Amino acid sequence: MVEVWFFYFFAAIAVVASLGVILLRNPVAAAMLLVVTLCALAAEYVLLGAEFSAAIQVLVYAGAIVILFTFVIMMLNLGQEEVGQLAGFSKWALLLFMLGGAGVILIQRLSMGALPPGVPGGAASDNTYEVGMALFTKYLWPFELASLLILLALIASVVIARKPTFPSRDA
Amino acid sequence: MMQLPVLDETAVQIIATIVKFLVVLVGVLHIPPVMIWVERRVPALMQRRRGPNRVGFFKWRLWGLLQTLADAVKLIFKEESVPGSAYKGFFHLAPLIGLLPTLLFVSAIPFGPAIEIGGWKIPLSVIELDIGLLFILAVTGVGVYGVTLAGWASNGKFSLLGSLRASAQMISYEIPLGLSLIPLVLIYGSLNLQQLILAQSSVWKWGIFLSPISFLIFLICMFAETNRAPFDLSEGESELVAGFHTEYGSAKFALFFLGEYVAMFALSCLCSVLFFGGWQIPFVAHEQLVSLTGSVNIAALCGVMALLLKAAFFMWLYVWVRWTLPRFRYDQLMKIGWKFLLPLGLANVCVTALVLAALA
Amino acid sequence: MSAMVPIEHSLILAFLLFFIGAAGVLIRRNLITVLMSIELMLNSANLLFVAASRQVGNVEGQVMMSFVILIAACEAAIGLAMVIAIFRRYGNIKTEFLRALRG
Amino acid sequence: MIWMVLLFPLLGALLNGFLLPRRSKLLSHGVAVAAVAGAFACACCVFLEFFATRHSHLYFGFNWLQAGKFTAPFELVVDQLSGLMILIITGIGTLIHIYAGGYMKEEVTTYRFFAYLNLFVFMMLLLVLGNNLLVMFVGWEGVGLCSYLLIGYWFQEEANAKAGMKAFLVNRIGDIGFLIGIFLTYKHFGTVSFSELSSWMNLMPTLAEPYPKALFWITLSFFIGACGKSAQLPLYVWLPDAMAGPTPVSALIHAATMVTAGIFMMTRLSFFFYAAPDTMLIVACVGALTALFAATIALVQTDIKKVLAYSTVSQLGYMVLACGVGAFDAGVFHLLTHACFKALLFLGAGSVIFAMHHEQDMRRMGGLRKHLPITHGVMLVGVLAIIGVPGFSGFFSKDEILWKAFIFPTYGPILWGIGFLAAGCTAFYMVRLLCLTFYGTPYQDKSAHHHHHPHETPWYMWGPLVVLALLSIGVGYLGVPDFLAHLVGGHNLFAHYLEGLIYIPASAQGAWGHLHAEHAHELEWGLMLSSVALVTLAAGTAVFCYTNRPVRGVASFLGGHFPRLHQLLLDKYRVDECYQRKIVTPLAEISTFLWQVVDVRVINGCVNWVGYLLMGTSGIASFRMTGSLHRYGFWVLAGTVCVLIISCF
Repeated sequence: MVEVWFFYFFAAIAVVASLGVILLRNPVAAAMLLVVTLCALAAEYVLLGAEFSAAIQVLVYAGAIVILFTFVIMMLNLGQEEVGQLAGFSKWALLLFMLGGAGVILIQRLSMGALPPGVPGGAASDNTYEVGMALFTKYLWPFELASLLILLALIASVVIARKPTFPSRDA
Repeated sequence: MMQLPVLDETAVQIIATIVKFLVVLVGVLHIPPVMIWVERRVPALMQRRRGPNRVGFFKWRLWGLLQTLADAVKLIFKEESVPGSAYKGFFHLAPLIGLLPTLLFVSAIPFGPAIEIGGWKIPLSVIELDIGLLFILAVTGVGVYGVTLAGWASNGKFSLLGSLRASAQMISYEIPLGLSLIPLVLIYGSLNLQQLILAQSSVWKWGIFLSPISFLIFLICMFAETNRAPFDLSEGESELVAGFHTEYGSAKFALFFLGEYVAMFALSCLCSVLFFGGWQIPFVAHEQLVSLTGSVNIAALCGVMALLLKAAFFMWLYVWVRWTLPRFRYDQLMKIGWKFLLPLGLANVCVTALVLAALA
Repeated sequence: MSAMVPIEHSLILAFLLFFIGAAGVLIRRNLITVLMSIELMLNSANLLFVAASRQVGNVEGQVMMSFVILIAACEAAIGLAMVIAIFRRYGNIKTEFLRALRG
Repeated sequence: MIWMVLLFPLLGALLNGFLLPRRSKLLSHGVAVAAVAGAFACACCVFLEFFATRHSHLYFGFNWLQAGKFTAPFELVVDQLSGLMILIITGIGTLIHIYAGGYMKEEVTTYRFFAYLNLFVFMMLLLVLGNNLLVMFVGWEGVGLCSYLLIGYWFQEEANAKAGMKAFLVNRIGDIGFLIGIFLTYKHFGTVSFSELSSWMNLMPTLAEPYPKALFWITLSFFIGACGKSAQLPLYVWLPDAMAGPTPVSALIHAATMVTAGIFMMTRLSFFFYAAPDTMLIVACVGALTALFAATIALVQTDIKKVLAYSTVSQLGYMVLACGVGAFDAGVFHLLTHACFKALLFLGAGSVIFAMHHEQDMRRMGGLRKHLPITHGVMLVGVLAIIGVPGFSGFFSKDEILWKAFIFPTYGPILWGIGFLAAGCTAFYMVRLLCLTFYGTPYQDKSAHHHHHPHETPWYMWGPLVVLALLSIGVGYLGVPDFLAHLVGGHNLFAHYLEGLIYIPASAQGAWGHLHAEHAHELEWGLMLSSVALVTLAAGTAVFCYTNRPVRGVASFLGGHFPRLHQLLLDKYRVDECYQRKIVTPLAEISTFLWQVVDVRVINGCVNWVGYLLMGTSGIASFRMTGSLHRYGFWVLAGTVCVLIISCF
């Protein structure tokens, strides 16, 4: 039962922090809370027996992606957003949306009995090894394609973010 | 051995972990004073001067060892000043955020073989993980936030530039660092640090002999990751005053110092673990040591001493290099990272994999 | 980790995260925050993958989760590059300035 | 070996055009000369190999075009005709390349010049070596391109660029004829290969209709093509303007090789032409008229290169006349001798121009014999050769043509008469050229004083001239007419050499019986003596009129007594103006109408209206397109939620 309590604990952290991400006006604070959310989720992954996923979650998400966000925030020197920056129509949208979401969850909750029973002790003994085996045998081609994709993204982001060499249309 | 009936395995491990964490924390806190003393005495020796040697009790000078104590006291009691334009919360948090990952890093290091207390085997690392190496990489990745936030929260030009430099540098060198570890994982077949150490059972199986290029890359990245000379661009006192901690004083400044030295210590330990057999004493097998001393625990203590000695060598190397080599230019730094270390690391991984495949 | 956390818990958490992320996309005008909200949504998907992987007893969910992380990295890199380009063009990154789709 | 012949010039062109450093003129020149000389050496080997057996040989390269039953392999043929042609092209080409190095010494972009020149040699070789009409057409167009590029070599001056365009456009008309000829050939015979067509024509007598009407149109189309390339009467206008190019170009392309491509093509297809006597009559008439027409214009021209250009047109007229009267061997022989002496004349004129610092007006020359002794000597040889002085090559080839024209059954004597008159004119204007340039008193420029004296050209420029002069004398003896050769117990070597190639299809034997009939030698002697007499008379008149009396020449006589005739000749019969008024201007007006009204108003208008219509109506549908990303995102997500909710039930 300890695991379940740990799960609730980290889930609470994740939900609160992610609420902070979308509600705080300071983008750096939002980014930091995003890190907290990600780390809490990593802890959940450990609880779910996926150590490797937890590690790359922290390594890639917290260690690289959010750092990028922070960099951009710093580069553009985005301070506090002014008050009243929520999109005009969105109070209603938000309400409706949350209601809809809650409804879906409730319905989902009701229909949960149909889920197949879990495989007990399903977690692999050597999680990293198994993930590695799957990645490099069954998913080799997707893996290679993915690496190609990330190379393309690298080049594309350089091209997009580069200072334009032609005169701007407004200038 | 007497069995304590009230405690089950989990409880014992939790208690042991807490104890180990406290021990490590206290031990780590002692590193900066000693290191600061070393940093002042060693260059003095190198430059044929005396260095600080006066502070002491009456006539026991202790080679000036107490100088740093005096410095620490001074730092802690100094008035704190916070820039008016700073983002206050992050300004205060940043040193702690910077310190936390390094502490986690240290806690993943196995300082010795497991000891036995009351019949329970207690591993000598705060947290023993199957994916220790990945954990360490993840933690170093998060380590950038302290620096970044400190520079940003100070809201000053020098701080921001220093922090941008430092974080770009740390991110850049994380990649070759990670690449330099992959050959070792390939050779020893584990991500568990204790397993890695045990695999280096004899001197000739040490990482430095089996993968010397990895060692070279790791060594360079070690200096870059800690922002130490010759990669101390982020501080670059001649251009940026003090980089990301320009605005920091008093205890928070001390915390940054602490973070830097703990990071150095952690990386030194990791280097010893990966390339120099960890806690294993050269030419003496652990079993021999156990039979020689007659106790598992004493043998483990010897192992701990061995690891600390090896780490001490690298700490000294940090100081040595700092007072020997001039600082790189920023573009040179990036060039080394991306155009030299990265391709070298990739080639190293490929060659190691090919050799292993050929041998298998 | 012998005891199992029921998958329902993970599902609820994932749903919550997803709707929080989606709400973030809808209500924020700051493009960076919008991107971060998208990351939240991706993470909820990741959580589902991992939980399902645990439930079914193999690692394929985790493999998928690795791919999702990779896609997230690409998305973040290109998205942030576009944020920078937009900042150069308009001088800020508020979404109400991006009205090129207006018919 | 045959591939090396093609490869060398192509390699030279590529090297000079793309690969080599462009600063060094010596390098460009050296590479170009080496390329052509290498090709010449290989061509000699190929020719000797062929000459030993006298069997034409096919060289298959690769399968070039294939569509259904149609195939056009990249195939080369070496026989009497192409063997001779590659020798002419590479041999004279080498001499001209050597010469050009000196002539183009002051240019900046010599690499460009030599790249074009080498490319031309390659294309010309392709033209003559191809074994089917399509390969020949590639070469045909290729030489046209090179001609265009080289005429406009000094394109900084608009007139030169326009001359290039004119050449290209006029040739286009001929090329269309050629293309239609190819299409018709394929339609009727199902093949475009020369060897297959030739054997097909051998089978003709077995067919029901001995002279298919189609052959008339086929040969007429091909003749239009030949008219364009070989500057015959309606389409000759580009050649005089083509003199805008550098003089070595005029010598190589517009005198020795490219302009003879039409003659070559007609000779290649001689079996067709023999089988179409109607076309042959047209060909003969056009040739004879061109010969006289151009010669009369040349009488009064003052630009040294223009005179030579009209002379070339006139000489080409002779060759076409020869083809028209069925004497293809005589035509090819005149092609050979003309290549030698006209190249010589052009290069000699180039030397004069070079020495006079690009002065081309003969009225500003005179007395150059002292300054340019070698050039004078070789020019004299060239003039004697072209006017047909006995013993020089032109004598043999031209008289052969006139004789064959005379015995042509339809209007034979009339054709001969026209050619005879043209020969007289030729003698007159060539001697006039010689006198105005080399004899008499030097021209005194009153306005601007000339400080320089003309100097003889360097050895690598006069060397090729001497070689060409020797050839201009020597090659004539290859084709001594039978009745003269019989005096020393020989026969016409050249006709004998071509015997295997040119044959009259069995179905057309009847129409060409006169070619083999016995004729009285006295008649032949008489014609020959009369033309010699005419040449002597015309040359004497020219010497009388122009030596030391440049003002009181025939020009002034004509100008004085027949001012309108003189002006007509000076204006080149106003053909260009007529073309401009009757063809170019109406065409431009029609095109403008098509552009301004049909394209802009009608076609563009229709397309635009579709667009306006859509833009107008789309506003109705797009009122919800606010451009707000949030709204879009919201509806996407709301839709998703709806679908989820529905799917839960």
